[in-house]
Order: sequence, then C-alpha cells, then structure tokens
Amino acid sequence: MGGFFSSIFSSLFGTREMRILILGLDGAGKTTILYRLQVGEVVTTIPTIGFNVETVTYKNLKFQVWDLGGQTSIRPYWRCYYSNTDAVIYVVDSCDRDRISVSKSELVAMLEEEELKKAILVVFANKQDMEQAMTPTEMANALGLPALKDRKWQIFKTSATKGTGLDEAMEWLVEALKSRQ
Amino acid sequence: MGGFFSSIFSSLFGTREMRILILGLDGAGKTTILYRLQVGEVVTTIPTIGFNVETVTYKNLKFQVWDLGGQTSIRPYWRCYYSNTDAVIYVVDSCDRDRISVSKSELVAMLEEEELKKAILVVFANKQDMEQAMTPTEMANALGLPALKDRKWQIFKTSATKGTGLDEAMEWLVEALKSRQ
Amino acid sequence: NLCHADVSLFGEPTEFEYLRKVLFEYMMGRETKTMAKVITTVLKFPADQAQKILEREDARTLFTSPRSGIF
Amino acid sequence: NLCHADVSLFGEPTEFEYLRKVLFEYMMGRETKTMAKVITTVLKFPADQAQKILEREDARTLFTSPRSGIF
Ligand SMILES: Nc1nc2c(ncn2[C@@H]2O[C@H](COP(=O)(O)OP(=O)(O)OP(=O)(O)O)[C@@H](O)[C@H]2O)c(=O)[nH]1
Ligand SMILES: Nc1nc2c(ncn2[C@@H]2O[C@H](COP(=O)(O)OP(=O)(O)OP(=O)(O)O)[C@@H](O)[C@H]2O)c(=O)[nH]1
Ligand SMILES: [Mg+2]
Ligand SMILES: [Mg+2]
Repeated sequence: MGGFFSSIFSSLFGTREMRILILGLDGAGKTTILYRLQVGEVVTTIPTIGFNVETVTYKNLKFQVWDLGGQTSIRPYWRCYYSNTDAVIYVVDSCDRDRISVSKSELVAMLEEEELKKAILVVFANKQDMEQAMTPTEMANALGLPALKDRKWQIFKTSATKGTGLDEAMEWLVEALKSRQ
Repeated sequence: MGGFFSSIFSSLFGTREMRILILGLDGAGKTTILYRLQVGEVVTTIPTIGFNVETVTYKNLKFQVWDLGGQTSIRPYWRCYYSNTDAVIYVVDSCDRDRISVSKSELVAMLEEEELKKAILVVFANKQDMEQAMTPTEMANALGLPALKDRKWQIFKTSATKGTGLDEAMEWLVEALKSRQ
Repeated sequence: NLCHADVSLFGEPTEFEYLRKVLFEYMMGRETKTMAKVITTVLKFPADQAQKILEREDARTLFTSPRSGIF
Repeated sequence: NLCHADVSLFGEPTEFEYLRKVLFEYMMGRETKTMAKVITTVLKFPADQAQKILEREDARTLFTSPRSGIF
C-alpha cells in the first residue's frame, strides 16, 4: 500500500535540491567549507563580497549550497536569501573568542526570522586544528544553543583545512533532513 | 508600378516607431516639451532624475520620444540612449546666456558620437516668451551650428509654455525624416 | 580627505562591490528571484516598487522554474 | 561632516536616484537593452561583464522585440 507513495516521496526527495545556507562571520571558513564539500579540496579563498553557490552531491542527495559573505556591512543582506531554506550551516571560528558574542547575536537574529522557522541548524565549530580552539560545549554555551526552542540543531567540531569533522556533520544533516520529510 | 512598393514603404513608415531623443541642459524645458507634444498641455514638472519616454503620434506617424534628465551628474549617461536614434531635439533655454557655452560643448560632444551620425538635429530655442531671449541666429552662432558638417539640422523659436513654434518644428522634422527614407 | 571616491552612499565600498556582483547575476538571469530581493534591499527601493518587482519575478519563475516540472 | 549618508560613491545623490529609476524599469522588463547599458555604465561594470550582459540582451530582444514581427 504505502509502497507507491513512498517511492514517489523518495524520488521526489532524490530529485528536489535541498537549499542550504552557509552563514557565519567573515573569516570563519565558510568558503573553504563549501569547496571542501564540493570538490574535496582546500581552495585558496579571498573574502567573499557577494556569494558562492554550488551544487553539492552528498550520498546521492543534491544540495544547492549558498555561501554568503560575512563582512559586517553585507551581513544585513543574509535575510534576502532565507526563503525556502532547508538547513543553515552556521560556521564559527573556534579561536575567535573576541567575536563570539557578535556571532551569537547574528545567530539569534537569524533564528528569529519566520522564513527560517523550519530550517535545521548545524553549527560548525571550525578551525579545531588550532591550539586555542574553544571546545564544542564551550561554544554551544557561548552561542546559547541549549536554550533554543523548537529547533533541530547539532554542533560539530570541524577543521575545513584538515578536512576533519565535515563528514560526520553532513551525515547528521542528511539524516535530519530525511527524518523531517 | 511604384504603387505596390510605395504602399509597403508608407505602411512601414507608418508602423515603425521613430526614436527621438530630447536633450539639453537641466531646466531647458525638455519635459514640458515632451508632454506638450503628447497631450497638448503644459504639465507641472520637477527636475527629471532618470527619463520620461512616451509614444507621440504626429501626422499619423508614431514617435517613441525619450526625454532625458539634463543635470550635470547624469548628463554623461545620455550616450547610453543613442543607439537607433532617428532624431535629436536639442532644447536650449534662450535666456540662459551664462550656460550657452556649456550647452554648446554638450551638443558638440553628442554630435561626435558614431551612433548619432545619421540622426537629424532640431534645435529648440525655447522660452521665447521671455524678454531677454536670444534670437535664433544668435543662438545658432553661439552653438556653432553653421559650422556643422554632414548634418541635417534646423533651429526653431519655441515657447513650450505658450505652445508656440512647436508645430512648425515638428512639421519640419517629419519632412526631414520622410525625405531621409 | 574622508570623502574619497571609495566612500559610498552605502557607507562602504564593500556594499558597492556586493551590489555589482548581485546585479551581474541578476542580469545574467541567474537566481533572479533571490537576486531581486537583494537588489531592492541594498538600493532601498520604496516598498511598493519592491513589491511590484517581486511579483513580477514570481510570475516569471512560474514558467521557468526548474522545479515546476516535477508534478 | 561632509560624509553624510547622502554622499554617494557616485559623487551625488542624484546619481543614486537615477540608478534606482533605471533599475526599476529594467526589472519591470521595460526597454531592457537601453536600461542595461545605463546600469552597466553607472555602476562601472568591468568591460567583459558589461559585454556579456549586453549580448544576453541582444539575444532576448530577438524573441520579444515589437519590431521583429514586421517582416
Ligand atoms: N587553521 C584553519 N584555518 C581555516 C580553517 N577554515 C578556514 N580557514 C582559513 O580561514 C581563512 C578564511 O576562510 P574563508 O573560507 O575565506 O572564510 P569565510 O567565512 O568565507 O569569510 P568571508 O567570505 O569573508 O565571509 C582562510 O585563510 C582559510 O584558509 C580551519 O579549519 N582551520
Ligand atoms: N517661460 C517659460 N518657461 C518654460 C518654458 N518651457 C519650460 N519652462 C519652465 O522651465 C522650467 C523647467 O522645465 P522642465 O521641462 O522641467 O525642464 P527640463 O529640461 O525637463 O529639466 P531637467 O528635467 O532637469 O533636465 C519649468 O518651470 C517650466 O515650466 C518656456 O517656453 N517658457
Ligand atoms: Mg567567503
Ligand atoms: Mg525634465
């Protein structure tokens, strides 16, 4: 009985591109992460004035991934991209203790937006290859994640340059997206 | 014999919109002229930041008439509109003796453009209702019109507010456009 | 002189470069709906104009959306 | 303070308003070829980008020009 509909659903899930935004302060590692996910390599980046958008295929799923520039003056325009977003990858530089509170307030403002009400949140505690890196627990608290209501979220330690942690995070995200269907 | 082709030509001429630009310094009366030609009335104008474009029908001919703002900072963009232009109506405030040389240099620069090589030029010596108005001959000389080479041109006294001189000028223009076919 | 050519109405040259990037994508016909939102926001279009533009984008994506063929 | 919010990269607020007007017409699909020329000029697009945009306009006016139906 359910076979017919579930096969429609799975083919739909297989066909429809999920829309993912990579957000976070400038220099957090967003562009490095995007291309790590897409081509599996570390690319040389310059600050993103605008955005990069790429199709990333992961476990047979297609994602349209948007990496938005994070500089102060263009951060207000993130919200123009929120519509129809399935998940947000929020990237934080784990060594940038000075700006963790800025990162928190941008995150809080973002999560308040109606258009992102159903979006899944994955926080990448990036640059974990550095000695002074905050731990994920430390960062989760600094960002106020435990207090989040009605939000499916998870935090992962990553190093975009070394390539660690990304697989685990993406695997979790795929499962979260699937179970949301 | 010629009847067949001439009827094609006249219907073609009747169908194809001629493209006319109204140019000149700010405050010369361009917008007033455009709407005088289109609706036969004096409208209240504000300085044009951008352009107005209207279809003007005159003696069964259709013109697409562009009135471009003439302020100093947006004058450099006139050239973006030159392509496919059949005629230029160049409007000069006959009382603005202080800026007649500016008006001349803008006119000269315009006529040097390749895209306007074949365009017919009609100069409107506007605001002739004012006492201090320059005469057409005076203005033609100040603008350097007699020295023009390879250009079909004519100058007319007009008053856009009183509505004088416009008919005569348009009649000449129509004939000039027809004989150019 | 604080008012050199790089100081913009936007406050920052970054915003100017940003606008150019987004406009280029829009004018090349890519992701026009999203780009239209950004452009009208960056340039502070009056609300009524922004709405007209976005309605027009909605209408045209109905015909061209890659997703519209699914059902 | 000379650098108030109305001072633009364009030198003048007039240019900013001008851009908005032209962009609005472009985004509403009116006279897009001419508007594209103005926009790329006002915003000083690099030559290669401006050319790409204008080529694209040429291609699309081929299909939609009101003049194209005459012959
Ligand atoms: N040590 C270390 N450096 C990293 C890591 N990820 C990125 N970087 C470096 O951080 C710098 C900024 O990275 P980007 O990816 O350009 O940062 P971004 O978030 O895209 O910045 P904006 O485009 O300005 O918003 C680059 O020099 C990267 O090589 C990481 O995991 N570890
Ligand atoms: N006395 C007199 N005033 C005129 C005449 N034509 C226009 N004006 C006035 O001149 C002023 C400027 O006219 P506009 O038509 O707005 O000038 P414009 O050339 O469009 O100016 P920009 O849009 O700034 O380029 C208005 O107050 C008009 O009423 C005229 O023939 N005689
Ligand atoms: Mg970047
Ligand atoms: Mg005007």
